Parts: sequence; C-alpha cells; structure tokens
Amino acid sequence: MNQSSESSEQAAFRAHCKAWLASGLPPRPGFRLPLGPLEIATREQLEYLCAWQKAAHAAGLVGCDYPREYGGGGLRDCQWIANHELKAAGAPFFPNIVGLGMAAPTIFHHGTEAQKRRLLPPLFAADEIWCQGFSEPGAGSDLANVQALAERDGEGWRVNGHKVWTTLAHFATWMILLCRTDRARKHDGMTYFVAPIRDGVGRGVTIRPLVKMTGELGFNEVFFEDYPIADDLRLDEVGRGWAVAMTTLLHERGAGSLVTPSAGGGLGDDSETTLGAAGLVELAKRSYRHGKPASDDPRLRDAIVKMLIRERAFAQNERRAAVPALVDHPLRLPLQHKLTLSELLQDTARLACEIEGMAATLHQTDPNAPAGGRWPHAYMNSFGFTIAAGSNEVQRNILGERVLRLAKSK
Amino acid sequence: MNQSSESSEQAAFRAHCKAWLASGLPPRPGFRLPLGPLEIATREQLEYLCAWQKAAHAAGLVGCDYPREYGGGGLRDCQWIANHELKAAGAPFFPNIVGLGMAAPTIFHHGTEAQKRRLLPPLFAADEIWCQGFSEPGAGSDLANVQALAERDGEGWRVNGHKVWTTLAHFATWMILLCRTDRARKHDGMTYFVAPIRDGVGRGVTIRPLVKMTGELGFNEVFFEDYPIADDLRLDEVGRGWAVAMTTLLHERGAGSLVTPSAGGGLGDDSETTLGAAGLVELAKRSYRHGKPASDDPRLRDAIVKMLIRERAFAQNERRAAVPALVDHPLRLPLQHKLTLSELLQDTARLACEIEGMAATLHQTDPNAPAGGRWPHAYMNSFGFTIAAGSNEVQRNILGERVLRLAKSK
Amino acid sequence: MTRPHDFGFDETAQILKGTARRLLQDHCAPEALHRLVALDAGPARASECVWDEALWRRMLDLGWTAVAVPERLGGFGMGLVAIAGLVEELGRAAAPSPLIVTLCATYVALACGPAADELLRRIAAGLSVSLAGTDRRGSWEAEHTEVTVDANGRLSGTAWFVQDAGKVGALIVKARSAQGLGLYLVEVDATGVTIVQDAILDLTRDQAHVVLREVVPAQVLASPGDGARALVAAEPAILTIIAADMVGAGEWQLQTTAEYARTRVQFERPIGFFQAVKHPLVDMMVQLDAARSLVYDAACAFDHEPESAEVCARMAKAAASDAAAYCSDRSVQLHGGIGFTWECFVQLWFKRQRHNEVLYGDAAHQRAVLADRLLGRIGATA
Amino acid sequence: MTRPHDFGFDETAQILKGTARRLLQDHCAPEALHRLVALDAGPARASECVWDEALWRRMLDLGWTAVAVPERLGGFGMGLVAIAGLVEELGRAAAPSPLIVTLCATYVALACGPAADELLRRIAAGLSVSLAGTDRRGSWEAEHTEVTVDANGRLSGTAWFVQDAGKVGALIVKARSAQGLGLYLVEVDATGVTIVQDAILDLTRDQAHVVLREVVPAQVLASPGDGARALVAAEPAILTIIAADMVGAGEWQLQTTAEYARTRVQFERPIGFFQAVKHPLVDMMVQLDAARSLVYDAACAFDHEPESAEVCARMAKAAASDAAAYCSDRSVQLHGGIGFTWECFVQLWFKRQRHNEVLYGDAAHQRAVLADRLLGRIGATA
Repeated sequence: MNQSSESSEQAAFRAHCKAWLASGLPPRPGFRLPLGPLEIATREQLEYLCAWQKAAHAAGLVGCDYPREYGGGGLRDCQWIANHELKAAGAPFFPNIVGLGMAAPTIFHHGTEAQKRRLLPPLFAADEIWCQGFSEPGAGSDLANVQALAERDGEGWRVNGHKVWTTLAHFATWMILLCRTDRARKHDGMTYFVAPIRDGVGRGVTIRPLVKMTGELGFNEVFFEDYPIADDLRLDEVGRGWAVAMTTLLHERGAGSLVTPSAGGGLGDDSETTLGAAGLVELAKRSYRHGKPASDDPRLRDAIVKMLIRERAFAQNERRAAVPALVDHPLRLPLQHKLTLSELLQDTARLACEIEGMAATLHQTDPNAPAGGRWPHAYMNSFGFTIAAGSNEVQRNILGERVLRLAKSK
Repeated sequence: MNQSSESSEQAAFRAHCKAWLASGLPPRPGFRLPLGPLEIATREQLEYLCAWQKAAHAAGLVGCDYPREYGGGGLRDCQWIANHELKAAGAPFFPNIVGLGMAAPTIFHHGTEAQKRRLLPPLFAADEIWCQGFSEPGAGSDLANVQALAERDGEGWRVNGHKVWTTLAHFATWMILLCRTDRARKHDGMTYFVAPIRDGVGRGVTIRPLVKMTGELGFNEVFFEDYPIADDLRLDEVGRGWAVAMTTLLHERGAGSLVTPSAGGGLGDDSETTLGAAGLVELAKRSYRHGKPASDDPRLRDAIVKMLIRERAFAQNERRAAVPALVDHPLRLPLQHKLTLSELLQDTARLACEIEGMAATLHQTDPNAPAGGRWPHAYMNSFGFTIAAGSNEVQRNILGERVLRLAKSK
Repeated sequence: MTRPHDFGFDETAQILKGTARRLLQDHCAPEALHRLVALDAGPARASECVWDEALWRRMLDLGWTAVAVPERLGGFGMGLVAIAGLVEELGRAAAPSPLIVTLCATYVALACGPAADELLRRIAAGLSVSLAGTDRRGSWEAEHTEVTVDANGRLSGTAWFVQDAGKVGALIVKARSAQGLGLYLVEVDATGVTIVQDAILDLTRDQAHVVLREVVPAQVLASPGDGARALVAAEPAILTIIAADMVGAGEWQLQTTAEYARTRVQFERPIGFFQAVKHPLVDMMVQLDAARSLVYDAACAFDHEPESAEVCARMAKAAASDAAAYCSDRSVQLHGGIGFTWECFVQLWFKRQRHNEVLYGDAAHQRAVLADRLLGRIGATA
Repeated sequence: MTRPHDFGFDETAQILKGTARRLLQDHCAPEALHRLVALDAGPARASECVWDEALWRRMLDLGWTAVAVPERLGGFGMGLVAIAGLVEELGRAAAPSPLIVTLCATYVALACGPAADELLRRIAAGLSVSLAGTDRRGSWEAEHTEVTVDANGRLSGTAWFVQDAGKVGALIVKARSAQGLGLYLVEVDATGVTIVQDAILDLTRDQAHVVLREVVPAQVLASPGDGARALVAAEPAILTIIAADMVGAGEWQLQTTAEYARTRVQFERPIGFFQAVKHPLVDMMVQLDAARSLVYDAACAFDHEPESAEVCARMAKAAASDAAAYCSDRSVQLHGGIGFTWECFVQLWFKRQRHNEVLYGDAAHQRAVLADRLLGRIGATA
C-alpha cells in the first residue's frame, strides 16, 4: 500500500518495516500469550515479549521518532507507520507499555540530558521495564490529592506513602513516581521522580500484588517506608510534579505529540487472541440462540454490526486526527482516544457474553468455555480500563471543559 | 373485578362507578379530540371536555376523597378506584389538569376554610379552569430563582413580572402564582397566591401564546404590570411560598397524598387516540421494513416489547406504591412517577417514528401521514414533559438526594 | 379468579420475608460470605462447591423447603407472592444454598399431579432437588433435552448447566422417548449418575453437567408425553423466582454503591455529589423498582390468574435481567478501582447476577417469546 | 487503487469548504434562515416550498453544481471527499437548496456512462435535478419503484418522497419494464407530470410525490435492465452525501447547545457545570466525530477503493443517522423550555436531522444490509 501523502523518508521507512516484518516476527511460543500487557502473569511470558520488543527496537521499529542519542530512530513522523505495519503483520504487543506510552515522552519533555541518555535506550530495548506510581487509595480520579510524601534528606529525598494500581510493578526496574513535597500546597506542592524500585525492594519498598475481581494478578500495591531517592532522579523542578504528570497523562490518553510504539497483540490469528469485534462474528457463528446460529439472529446481527462500525470509526478517528484541515480543536480527537477505546472494549466483551448465553457462566478453566473463556474475563477486565487513568467520568469532564469550554465540574 | 383487599365502601364505590360509566360516557364529538390537556386548542374542545368533567363530578367520580363541603365525595381512598374504572371504560381525560393535580391539593393543604369553600367546588366541576404561574425565563429548573415581584400596596399587593410555560392560561379563570415578596431572601422570600387572571386581562395581565416547536399552541407567556391582587388570595403565610410550591410539585410529580382524578384520554379506540405502546403494535402491523411488515422485524419486535414491559411496569409501580410492606421509602416510587412516565412517552413516540420510516417525515396535515401524523408530533411534544415540572435532570437529583441520601448537586 | 390489588402480599408473607432478612443478616453477612466463598482466588476455586451447611440446616429448621408445598402434603401452602419475598432476601444476601433450585423443582412437582405427591412430601421434609434437562447449548426449552429414556425406562445422556448440583439430594430429569417428554426423579447417588462440576465464575453457587448411563429413575413424575405440559405450567414460577433473586441482589448492589457514594471523597466532595455518579444510581433504582413491581405482578398472576402468568413472568424476568446487568456494571464502575478487586464484595453480587441473567433465557429471549404472544408470530400479519 | 492516509482531502477541497462556510455564514445565518422558513408557524406552511433563490444563484455562480462533473463535461471533476466537505457546510447551515439532490443525481448520472454526458453538461451549467423512484413505503431499493415504462417508452405511475421536487428543473426517474429497471430524465414541466407537494415537518426542504401519466422522457439515461447497476454504483456516494449533511448539522447542534450551556445560568452556575448537561454534550461530540471520520473514510473509499465503498458508506450513514438522532434529541432537552419553542433555532436542525436520518434507509436498515455483507446472509452458516 503506497500512501500518496508520505514523504520519501516515510515511504522508505514503510518499505523497511514491511521487509523486516516479513521475517522478523518471533515464532509462536509454546505457552499461551496474555491478551495485553496488563495480563502478563509469568516470567516466561515477560521474557518472550521483552525479547520481541528488543528485536523490534534493534530493527528500528520502536522509538523511531526519538533522537538517535536516546536510543531512538531519529526519524520524523514515522512511528505511526511502524505501528500500522506491526498491526498488519499481526505482531505481538510490546510489554514495556508504561515505559513507552508514559515514561518515555515524559522523560523526553522534562528530563535532563543525562536522564534522557541514561533512561531512554534501555526503555526502548525493554532491558528495563517501567511501572507507574500515581494512584493512591485516596487519590484515584482526584490525582491532585496525592499524599505520598517526599521529604528532603540531606542531598536527596526520603519517601513515605502508599501507591495502588501499579501495573507491572513486580517486573519493573523503574517507577514514575508522583509525590507531595509541600503539604501546604495542592497542585504546585507535588514533585515527580523516577524511582529505581527494583533496587529498593527490601530497602524501603514493599510490593504486594492486588487480586483483580477475575482472580488474576496484574496490579500491585507499593508501600514506601523511608525509601531514599537521589535528587538527580527528580524530573523537572520541585513543585512542578503536577505539570509533569499532565504530560504523562496526555500521552497515556493518546493526546500527546509523540506516537506510542504499539503493535497488534496477536500472532496472526485474530479470532483467537484479540478482543476485537471480528471475534464477535466468529463467536456468533459458533453460538446458538433459539436453536439457530446466533449469527442468524437479526437483533444480534444489528448489535455486532454496531460494534464493527464503532471499531472502524475508532481507527478512522486516528486517521483523521492526522489531517489538520479536518480537525476543529487539537485535543478533540486525542482526548477521546481512551474514552472510546475503553468503552468499545467493554461493550464488545459484554455483547460477547450475551452471544454466549449460558456458556458465559463458565470460567476460563472449564474445557467447555467458548473461546477459552476469554470474553467474560475480558468484560470484567474492561473495568480496569474504564476506571484507570482517570475514570471515564473524569474523561468526559476533561473533554467538556477543555474542548467545549464548559464550566469546570470540580 | 372484585378486589379482595377493598373495604365495603370501596367495593360499593367501584360498583357505582361501573354502573354509571356503562351509560354516562359522552357521545363522540363531531371534531377531533386533543391528545391531552396540553393540546387543547379550540374552545369547542374545551367545552366538550369541561361538560364531561362536570358530569363525572356530578356522578361522584371527581374529587371523591375530598370532604363534601369542598365539593368532594367525602370518601376515603377511592379516587384510584374511579381512575381505574374511568381508564377501563376508555373515558376522555379531564381538562382541568392543573386544577385537579396541583391547585386542589395545595389549596386543601394550605388554604383557609373560606378559600377551600370558594375555590374547590367550581374547580372539581370544571366551572373554573386553572393554570400555573411558576416558571420564568430565568427560573426553569431553578424555581427558587423566581423574580416576579409582589409588593405591598395598601391592603393588597401589586405584581410585576413575567411567567412562562403557563398551560391553559388563555382558558383559565385562576392561576396559582408564585411571587417574590422579599428580594433579600431566596427560598423564604417567596409568597404563593391564587390569582383571578381572567378578570385581570387588560388590567395588568397580558397573555401571549407561545408557539411550540410543532407549530401548535398550548403554552403561554403571562406578563404582569402593576397587577393588583387582594391579600385574601394569598395562600399560607407571607414568605412561605416555597413550602407551598413544594406541596404543589409533590402532587404534580405524583408523590402527593391525594390521588389526582384522571381518566384515559380516549373514547374506547386506543390505537387512534392514545400514545401508549399498544399503538406501536398496531402501527408496526401497518408499516413496512425491507418489504415486510415492520411487526415481523425481530429488532423492532424486541424494541416494542421493551416498551410494553416498561408500560406494564409503570402501572405495577403504581399498584405496589399502595402496598406499604413492599415499599422501602415513602417517596421512592412516587418521585419516579413523572420521570418514568415522561421518558416512556418520549421513547415510545421515538420508536413509533422509527417504525414509520420515511413516512415519519410527514406533517399531520398530510393525508398520507400514518396514524394521522400524531407520532412525530408526540415525540416533539414529549420534550414538554421531560423538561417541564423540573427537568428530568433535576428529578434525578431529587431522587438521588431524597431517597438515596446522596450529597446535594446544587 | 380475582387479582388482589395488593398482590396478595399478606401478613404471613411479610413475616416470612422479615425472618429471612434477619436470619441472613446474622448468618450470611457480606464479610462472612466473602470469607466463605472467596477465600481462595485461584482458578481451582471455580469448580468447587462451597456453602454453609449449618446455615442450610437452619433454613430447613424454619421449613423453607416446605413453603410452597400444599398443607395436605406437609407443607405451608404459601403462594408464589410469599415465595418471591423470601427469594428476594436470598438474592439480597447472595446466599449459597440449594433452596432456590428446590423451590423451582417444587413448582415442577406441583404441576405433575398426584405422581409427585411423594416427592413433595420429601421436599417438605427437607429434600433438596434441582432440575436437569438443559442442553449443551443452554436451552431449557422442553424439546431440547439430551437425555433419552430407553424401552426399559432407563435414562441415558447428559444434562447440562445443572444448578447447585453439588448440593442437592435428587434431580428432576427431563428425558425424551418416542412417546414424548417425561419427567423422572433421580437420586444423585443412584448407579450410573456422574456429576461433573463445571468451573464457573459465580462463587455463590455451583453448576455441573450430569452424565446419566442407563440410570433407573427413583420415580416417574410425568409419563412420556406429559412432561412438556408440566414444565410449561411451572415455567412462570421458575422465571419469577429467578427474577426475584435478581431484584433482591440488585437492591444490595444499589444500597452498597449508594453507601460508597455517600462516603468516598474525591475532589473534596462525597462522589455522590457528582451527577455522573448520582444519576446512574438513580437509574439503577428506577430499573430495579420496575423489575420488582413486575415480579410481584407475575407472582400474583401465577397465584390468581394463571392465563396471564406466562406473559407477566417473562416480563419480570426480562426486566430483572436488564436491571441486574445494569446494576452489576455500574456497581463496579462507580466503586472505581476498589470495585475491580477480589477483596471488594461487589464482585460476588456481580457474578451472581451475570449468572442469573442467562438462567432460563436472558432478557432478549424472554422478549422474543413475548413478541410471539403480544404481536403474533412472524409471518402472521403478512 | 491506493487510499491516501489523509483521505485525499487536499487544498482544493479545503478552499471549497472554506468558501462554502463563509458564503453560508453571510447569506444563510440562523436568524435569516428562521425568518425565511419559519415566519409562519401555521399548519399550511408544511406543504410550501420556501427557499432563497438569490442564494441559489450565488451557489450556481460559484459552480457548485459542477464540482462533481468531470472536466471534459464542463465541471471541476472533484472527488467525493471534496464534495463531502461542501455538504458538511450545507448541513451546518441547514441551507434549503436543490444542491444536495443535484449532487446525488450527479453521481447517478456519472454511473450511467455516455448516455448521461449531456445531462452532466447541463448540471454543470446549473440544472438542478432530483431523484424520483422511492415507493409509497419509502423504499429506495431498485426493485421497489412504482413507475413503469410502456411499450412506447412512456412513463406512468407515482414516485414518492421526491426530495426538493419543488425546486428542481428535472428528475431522474426509476421505471420498470419487462426488461428490467431503466433510468429516465424527465423535465418537471413535461406534459403529464404532476408534482404534489407533501406536507412535511422539515422546514429546510420540500418533498413531493410526483404523478406521471404517459410522460415522454426527455432522455433515456440507462436502458431497461441497466438502471439497477447504475443505482448500485451511485448509492455509496448518495449515502455519504446525506451522512455529511447530518455530520455538519450535528456540529451546529453541538456548538449551539454548548454555547447555551456556557451562558444559561441556573442554580447560580452556567448549566454546563452540571455533568447531566456536560456529559451528554461530550457524548454528542464523540458520536459526531465517529460519524465524521466514517464520512471521510467512505468518501475516500468511493474515490480510491470502490470495492469497499458500499460497506464504508453504509457505516457512515448508520453512524451519522444515530449521531443525528442523539444530537437532535439532546439539543432540545438541554435547551430546556426555550428549546421546545418555535422561535428557538434548534427546531430547524432537529427537523432536518430527523428527515435525513430516514432518507435512503435509516441506521438499522444500513446495519441490516451490512450484516449481510459482513456476517453473511441469514441461513448461510447453518
């Protein structure tokens, strides 16, 4: 597929991606791959996926738009091309999701030269995994209420506090860590650190897994007790933590200027390993309602087609977001990204359960569970996505306030 | 239908209703009846309906639970029986809707003996029609913001202000009128009057019809300029207007202790004159989709049955509201009345338009408009109901705050 | 027959409901329930049958298996309206027990006539019974059983999705023969019966498929050809019972989520201040109230006006399934991060509701059947 | 063919869209439009054809009927992506004109081959044309026309729901004969043509049924048997154009309602403070953006990848119809009492959107056809 509006650099890069992907994909593993980075459960899954990210990085498909001195590819506006080709090739996802999507752009925009040179290359290569330390029991949607306290201690800092919902913490080398450094101030009383938490375990850091409602792991609680952190691991100035965190969240919500490296999630077999609407079509053909295939039920057909339309619209929104003449407000489409994607995934999974009928009662360990029991689990896991990174209720506030200029609700 | 839990008084009353209704219904008029009190457009419609209410009152079916000295029937807990039998008989509605539903219970609870004896009998007999003067351009959902000013003027009062959405004002003898009497106070700076507005026309009262989005009349604006009102037309004390208005709204929202006299709206032919879900079934059988009857489209069948279920649930809520052992909170069901009914009517009308397809583009004056073009009009008119008497957004606040004890949103 | 305006929900029904509320508050509070059924979050938990047998003995002491059994057979002969009140409380507590399946089975037995008198006596005395006859596709329709009767009256085949099979003493099995559908009582320990526990999501019940190999039934409840009629007669009661469970469970979800919204503070406000929290809570309440009124309507119709019982029961099941789906979804979302964890109690009700939603046909299935009744079958108009 | 990542929305398309925005702001502002079409609220208004012919002449001066006509026939030969941008602006302004029907007719003519060259030349020069061939049930499907051709090539029958019939100079009529469907150009003033204005709700267009009695067509555009193919080829463009109209109109509804929410004060706050107002506005935006992206996707597919044009166009029409329905509903509700009046401008867009929703098949119709394409026809799996 030749793209009429591509620069010659982009065209050459696309050709390179295609060529490399034709032979660069890893062989299927001998074990089941998780459905997404949040579901990585075993070390063997992690190692397989890290090896894959490392190889893709070596081939120039990860971090293409970052400068070369930071481990990037030194290109311009090429990551989306790599993502597109990765997806088309059915490549597995990259495991360092917090690193690529949140830490990298934040370090790039707010880090010192030394921090960028130290932290970014192993991040892109998946040599160092990252996790996020923002949420706390009392600071979920209301992030400005962060209480974890970093106090001056000689040259450095000492941290006490309690973070929750830290994905991948048990595998991570680094954490992006938002702390309060001034109790008297709210938004400008916070400071942003990058914390080497793996080294901290046993020296002030305790990581405890949180069990999800599915019974699976994936999130953690992290407790800090007099945990020491050097001042050169502070990102940007003291008291600027809120502004830095906004950079992180802008990118997490898909609204940042740097495109996050991403891939499909499967290895070619869509209906087996993805949670897209195409899976609904397959499922409906194998399920029964009123003694006939569920795919013949006009009501379900209508509902499935609605999902196929929403899925295509999501992709076309991404496409249109890159065409300035068809965009009214620069944040209007990017800020919808997480909202629409999370609700699409949730509604798709809910519909799949409806298609399954009685069989949706089965746990994924039951041999008769359709599609390996992944849909009811996906439905439950989808709440992680509609709640996390600012619940969708908060997302709607942000869209209403920043794009439609409505009065602030809080 | 014999009701096991009825008192002997109730049973006798039910028998009386049945017997009278067997012959007491008026003959079909030679003109089209409006779909509801808000749609009364001509004097001949009004006169026909007033004559009917007068006859029903004379027969004891209107105001049954009010004392005899106020023109009532002196019975206990019988109005719902009359309403049930009226509906079953397919009786037309009563035109004095603001009088019966809002003014009567308010006067009964807050009026002086003299006010009750003077105002209630002609209200029940439809000799005097009532309208409501609450809303203003700046006080819609936020009723406490009423600005119409009543100032002391000798023995009486002088009113200046601007009321909107006053149904039936052009036919009304009386208006329930909420005014500000103290600019320095909000909720306790209001006073409630009953105003003889027909007599006031040309003497400080100007009534201007408001045209609805359908092009029909039904609402009015009323302007007061130095309009004099006697002090004996004040209801309850000066400054108690908000409390009195809450009694009115409680009854308007269906949550009052006195049941409002009501009837069906048709004359036996449901599908022609009502806006219920049964009309959807008929419509679907006469409409076509994909070259087949719309009633054969499984998706529409599903949607129609949803409406039939909601309609039955609404009626069963009314039934359950009278069974204390099956009610958790005294206001929980009554406060849902207006919310669920208005959304049921709106969704029913919207679905009807979908069933009609292209023919839903036709105005009711087009000879080819299905069902006389009433459904698209009903859809538009339904917003009057979802917006009026406290928009449904405000209704949800009230339910959340009063029944679920959530923090106040305003 | 007449339909009482108060649904026939009389003082006896109130007492039964009140007793149930108190017993379950005392012995099946959410903390205790979570400790009992959710101690282990591992996947092996999914195929276990965990319940409180001491609580079950208390229920038996109170005679709850006897409530629907006629007095002449040793029961209390209460109407479905009273049973609905009891089941609401079981749902509110999300109580694991074989009571609900036994109540459903009781209505099937009641529809079988004198042949089931003996079974009803045993139920009144404490026998727990489940229904077995759903096919592998999850269809409960009479014709869809995979169990057959041979010429010697022995049963073979598999009954799928048998509820609380791990807790009951006997099964009412639907089986086909050339003469039509029959209903058979099978003791769970009879020769040739294998109960294979399914791994399921709901922690408050168990489910199994039951493999029958030339099983000699303990009793014939309905002869071949008579079974379908009995099932059709009992179905409105079964649907109403499941709907009552969902309405009770939904009320727990509503009240628990409202309590969280009153106490959880974000942005310096209890989150119930925000309409994005308040209005969904109100919508949960509105949907639940509609479903609850339809449950009592359906129960009352079953007791007093059998000709409209099926339509009313399907309406109740459809409304309750939709309400349960919405309440489950919002109870997790509005609890935010904590609602998404194993340790939070909402997951227990979420999973019970998801399970009940699909039992004996989900909302869309009920509406499809209702459409046939209320709009005529497809093709009838053309 | 290739599909440009930017939909092929080039500088020419930007200029066309920008010019349209400015022209309509100047000559079809909401106040002027309301004065023009809503001066009279009486029922007689419903069957009148009211429009601004001076504005139409400006549009003609700008060559807007020529945009889709190939250069060799005197047009500008622009792609559907550019046309979509133009139509978005017509929708945003709710402009009454025969331009949209003429653009739709242009795509039918383009699909007819050389036989329609003359017609396309006339369109480029300013002829306005509408499509006639919907049956009384509102079906646009090729086989459903009620007009027939006799052996002498004369047309008889009624074409229903003809859009803007009171404004155009000619009609493209679908007519059946034993040989199949043909397409015919009929001048509106030809002998035997009676245009009967329907009474409709939308004030920004007119609609009629056209009665033909042995009408001699001005031209045969597609011979009997060739008409269906041309209609099928043009349909994706027609659906995309109507969807673009809805997306533009929806954006007006969104911005106007948001402005109201920023300025209307209740409870001492601009009502946009309340999430019950804010969140529906955001949902309007989300639905509109999805539809808008699908419109450009569909237009681009039509221009560059015809094999996927139908699926993309139906997706766009479905999404735009749903977005239009939601935006219309909420624009009235969130305006409160004032939104419910004739004098408030929102009623004009509300009615235009309701009309567009059902044109050429509503959202559910499009999804039913899409299901056949994407899931296979019913019965294909069994």
